Amino acid sequence: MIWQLDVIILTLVIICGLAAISIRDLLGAAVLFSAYSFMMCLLWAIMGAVDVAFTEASVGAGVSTVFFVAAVFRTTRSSKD
Amino acid sequence: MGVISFVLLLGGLVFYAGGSVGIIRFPDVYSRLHPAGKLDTMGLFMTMSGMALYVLSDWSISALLTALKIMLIVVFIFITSPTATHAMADAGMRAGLVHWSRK
Amino acid sequence: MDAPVLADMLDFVIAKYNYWGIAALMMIGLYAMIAKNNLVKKIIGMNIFQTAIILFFISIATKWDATIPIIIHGHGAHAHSIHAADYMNPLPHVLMLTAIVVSVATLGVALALAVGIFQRYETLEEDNILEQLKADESNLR
Amino acid sequence: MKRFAFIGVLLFGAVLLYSSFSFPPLGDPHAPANRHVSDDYIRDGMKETAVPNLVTAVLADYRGYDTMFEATVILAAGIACFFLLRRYRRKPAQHRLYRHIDTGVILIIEQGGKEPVDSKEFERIDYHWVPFDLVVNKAAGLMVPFLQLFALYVIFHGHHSPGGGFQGGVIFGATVILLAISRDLRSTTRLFPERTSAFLSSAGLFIYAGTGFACLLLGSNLLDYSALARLLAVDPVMARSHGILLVEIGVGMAVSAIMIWIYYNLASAGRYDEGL
Amino acid sequence: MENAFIYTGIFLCVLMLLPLYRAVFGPTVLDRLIGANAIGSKTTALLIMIGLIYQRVDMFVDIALAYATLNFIAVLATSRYFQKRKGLYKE
Amino acid sequence: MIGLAKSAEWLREARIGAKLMTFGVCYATWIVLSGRFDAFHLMLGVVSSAIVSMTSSELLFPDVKYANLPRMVLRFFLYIPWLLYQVFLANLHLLYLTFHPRMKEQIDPQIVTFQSRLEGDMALLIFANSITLTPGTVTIYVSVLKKFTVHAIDDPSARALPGRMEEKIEHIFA
Amino acid sequence: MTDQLPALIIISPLLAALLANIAGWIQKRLCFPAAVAGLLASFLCAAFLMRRVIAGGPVVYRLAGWNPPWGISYYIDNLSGAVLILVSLVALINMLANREVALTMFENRLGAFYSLYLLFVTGLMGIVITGDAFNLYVLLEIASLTGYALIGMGGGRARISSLHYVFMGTIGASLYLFGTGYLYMVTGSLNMADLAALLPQVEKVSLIEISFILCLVGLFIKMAFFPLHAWLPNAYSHAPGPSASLIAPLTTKVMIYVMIRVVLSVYRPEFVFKALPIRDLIIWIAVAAILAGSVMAFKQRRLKRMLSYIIVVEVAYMVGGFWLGNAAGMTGAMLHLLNDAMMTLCLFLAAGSIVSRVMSDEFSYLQGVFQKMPFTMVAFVAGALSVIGVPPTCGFFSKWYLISGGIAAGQYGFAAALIISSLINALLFFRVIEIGYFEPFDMHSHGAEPVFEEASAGMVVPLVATAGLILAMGFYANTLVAWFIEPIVPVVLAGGG
Repeated sequence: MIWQLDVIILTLVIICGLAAISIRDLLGAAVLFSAYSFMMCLLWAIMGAVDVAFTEASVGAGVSTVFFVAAVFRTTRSSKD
Repeated sequence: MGVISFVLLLGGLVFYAGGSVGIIRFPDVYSRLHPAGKLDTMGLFMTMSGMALYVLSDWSISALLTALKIMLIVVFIFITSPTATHAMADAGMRAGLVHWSRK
Repeated sequence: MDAPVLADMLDFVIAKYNYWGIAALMMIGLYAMIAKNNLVKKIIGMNIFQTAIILFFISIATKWDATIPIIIHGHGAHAHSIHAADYMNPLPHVLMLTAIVVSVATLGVALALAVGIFQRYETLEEDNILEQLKADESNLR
Repeated sequence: MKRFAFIGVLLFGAVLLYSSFSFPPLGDPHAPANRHVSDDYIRDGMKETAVPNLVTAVLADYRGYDTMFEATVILAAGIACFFLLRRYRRKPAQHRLYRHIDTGVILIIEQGGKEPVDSKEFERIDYHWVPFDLVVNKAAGLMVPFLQLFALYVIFHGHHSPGGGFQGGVIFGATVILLAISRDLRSTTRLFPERTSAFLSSAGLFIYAGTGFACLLLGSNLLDYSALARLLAVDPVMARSHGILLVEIGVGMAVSAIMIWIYYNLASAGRYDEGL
Repeated sequence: MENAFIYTGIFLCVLMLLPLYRAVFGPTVLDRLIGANAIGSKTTALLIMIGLIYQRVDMFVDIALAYATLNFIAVLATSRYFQKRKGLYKE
Repeated sequence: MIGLAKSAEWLREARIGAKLMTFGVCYATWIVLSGRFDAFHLMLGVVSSAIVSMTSSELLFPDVKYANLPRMVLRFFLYIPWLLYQVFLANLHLLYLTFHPRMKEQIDPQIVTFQSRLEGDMALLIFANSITLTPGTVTIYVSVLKKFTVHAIDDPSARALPGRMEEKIEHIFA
Repeated sequence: MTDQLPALIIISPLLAALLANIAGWIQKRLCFPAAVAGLLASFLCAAFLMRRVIAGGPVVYRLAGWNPPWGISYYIDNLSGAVLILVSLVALINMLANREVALTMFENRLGAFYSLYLLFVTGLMGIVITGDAFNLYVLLEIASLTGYALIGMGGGRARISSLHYVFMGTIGASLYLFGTGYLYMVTGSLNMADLAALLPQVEKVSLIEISFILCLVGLFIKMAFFPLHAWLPNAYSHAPGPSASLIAPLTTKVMIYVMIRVVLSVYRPEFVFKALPIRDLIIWIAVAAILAGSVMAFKQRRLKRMLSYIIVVEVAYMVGGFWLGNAAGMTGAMLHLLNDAMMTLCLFLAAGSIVSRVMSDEFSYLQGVFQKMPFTMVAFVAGALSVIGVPPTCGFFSKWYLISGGIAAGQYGFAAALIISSLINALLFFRVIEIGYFEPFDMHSHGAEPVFEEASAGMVVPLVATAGLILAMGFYANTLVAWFIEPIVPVVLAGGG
């Protein structure tokens, strides 16, 4: 547990989360959400939860972003809020 | 060994810093791809080799294998990073993004 | 403010900051789920909410000066005893592994539903969908 | 609505903040959460299951029942995506596009026209067609075998390093998704058909539940892998270790198949004609 | 040396702010993608660094490896979106 | 005799050579990844490498002329240090550009197209990725007819294309 | 083998689900037998287990052979045994009744349908049987995920209602998980029995209170308790017939069971009813819920939608009755839990049968339905009478307990609300019966003569059997209470106050 890194990454995560829900472009939101899950993975690695970090790395980087992009591909990119 | 790895680490940080600043400073998507695709890869290469050397500094078979694994990451990055850069550039081209020029 | 109080404050902040971050993330997620109009945005909010809870559990599991919950020296461990304070608490990690899987599963189903909705209504905005529904129902009458 | 939501969310945050003041401090090894059960896991986990990775030990053995249902959740999600999205009856397309491979000439065949055989000369292409991209195609092809190997490594080495069935399965699924992205969906479904993913998803879980059921048939409780000692001819502790490996393989199979299945359904909106 | 790694890690974390700026405010989605990709490459290095700080690198290498390779898939998927659907700005 | 011919045919059809090579490469990678040398894990390695070589040998070795392979690999490994040196130079140049206070006057982005004379997909892939990694250029598109479209950040790097790199790569696959 | 009964209850529908999924791709005819076999095995195991529990007290089953706080364990007492039997029975009856409807409705994805069906049942039974707080969450998610899919397959606005259900359900389950996290933080255990032993020793009571409220709100969302019920009517009324008559009787009831379980065997009634000042609040919300739900049910013009609002009302009965906190109220709530599942099944099956013939469930289309579909409507009337609370049916007895509990606890408002809602229910159903029985078919508004006929035997026989069960449960109400409920109603309670 390295608290210095933890604080910084936690701040970045919150910024990312805020941005992901406030961007009007859904594809951009999906990309930001992938950045969010990168940082979450980092956060868990910092806290020593290796397996959880591994899961998040494989899921967040590998499939969940692709799912989002595929869903946006099949729907629409624009969003009113 | 420690000194070399430290120097490599510092060099990597310089390249990383260059990449990050470049992403901010360059004027359009295509030119931002240059720092993102190259400087970051180089930074990764240098930090990784620095850390691999550090791991090797207390010598054992498992340390060697770990260092090799770290270098395996670098090999993969050297395949994937240019491909990803290329894919992004291609996407921009197909989406009809006109590149920035001095005029 | 004198120095000891400041040091106490710092200790307090270091002891709790993670929980405040979790509270912020949960608020973000919940807000997105309630107030956003777009369905994909709501799904993103749902995921943020779930990750915040996962972060909460992982924060419970940390210990200062402990290492990751994989025992060093694999099979020779019978010889020397293992101190519980040296390793992170593995149980919340296990639970959260399951929770991540659940969140991915929910994400898949929710996205499938969103795609299905778009195929029918040609929009992802909730208020537009509700308008269309109302129009449909009045046509039926 | 927005203001109402904002106030509600703020209230919720206030409750959380209020409760956080009485939380035990972060990272305290003497907090109750880190004492009661987890101490025993850390102390005895290695002795009782012969698995150094305590997370795997707890995941697949002490709480193996949870993990069985974790895999079931994923299975349910896969079946649910199929159930919700799959379209069998689709209206025939206006026209189909074929490309002559050598010259790149594209034939547009109106509905009812004579279609060329899907052979070495002509290939059917998507309506939103992306020209053959050599770099992406080749690089993805180069990565896929290594990634698959890595995925298998992760599945098999859950005992000694982080990872296990779920992570490896996701990576394995991601490789096929990578192929589907870098080529097109049609050729990937030919390589890895929908039917296969449906079978594998059930079969993987079947390995898990079947291992548990075998323990039951051998006379101990459900999922008590030490009962497998008689079958595998090892001592009960090692039997637990091997049982965990079996279970991880099942989870990996199921998860990889389901990730691919969900991707197929989502990316083609259930029509299986054209993907991302 | 551990301290050196901690400081390097902190420096990298702070450096992440710049790509994050691009990811949050980038005018087009490709800018965001570049930002996210840059964050990903820093994360890979950071994971190994955390491993060194914990003195258990062999456990963290796998995560970094998975990370470095899988990050690629997300980028490919997103750029494939543009190759099929034109228009970088709003539709 | 006919049986022998048939079995040779079958060998080519089943791509045994490619599969064996994939198996070898995979097993070497497995040893690096695994780091455990007991019989059980080595056997697992055999199983996994077999699975991978059964499913995706076409991806790694689409069509190889086996005679050339060792020399090709050797030359490729000799190419790598040169490439790394070039990458390093490119990065220094880019670093200079990045931190230059009046950067926008230094750069002159332009799109260059040229025809390559390389043969084989692998050569084209290596060439394209090397272009992306080295002096101020990013490959945008490689057409089936080997026409490269490249984005260059300034004039000198645009003029340097295709340059010595192509010769080097041609030499590898000669 | 009798020691293994608890495991067999869960594992047999799970294996059957896998088989059904595979069978759907090979030979579709095999799906139905596999599913029925799995459910039947589960039902029989539950019944035998119940016999053991009644004879020898609660059963604890250690999964993977680990002792409770370390491994996961099952805990089966009288009530959970009863709910297990109920869940498997309802699922079995519904599956038999809807065989043909499912065949026509989901032709190509029959395997997927039966697989989801069985996984849903597995999830619910796992929730009921488990003795571990986190395991409950996992199974809750299985039941919910399959539920979303089963609901989302309907036409019209089914998908959007299902997505709303996803959001609400995820918030609910996550809040439950969060509450469990608090519990874990203060005790370090997840086993329910262990938690109950550890909680009184915890010093920071405020954390326990917050955790209880988080769990409770999460469960309230899941069970659609009044202010949080918004997802339910749309989801249930637009779901396809076979899924609606599976999900509507079971989900809310099992959630109420979870609430009872959490209160009785985790937090302990002494803490919940004495230390927390929320009892009166919840009872008053329940009163409001009963009245508002009845009024909203009265405004509906479609049968299934009306029935879904009635479910909201019934949930409020049970929650209110349970929170009365005395023996009569709790007995009433638990008995009503059993009864309500049966009568909701009966009503939804009848509605499904009507929809399958009339092709609509709007009231104006129901004219003349009695003449054409006599058996269906007889069963419907039996269910309706039970919901209203007319004596020979089972609904009467549980309502009687509830009302007497309300009076004993001094909550006259609750008792009055029950009576008022019974009257409104009577009006509601009388309206339907009047249209169906007395009004002749109106040529002018609908054009041609109705062409529908009685539903097929495969549908009618289970339906009539359900109606029979309702009556039987009425006749044996005392036995039910003596076997299933009395042993677990906590003896030491606040009594009147």
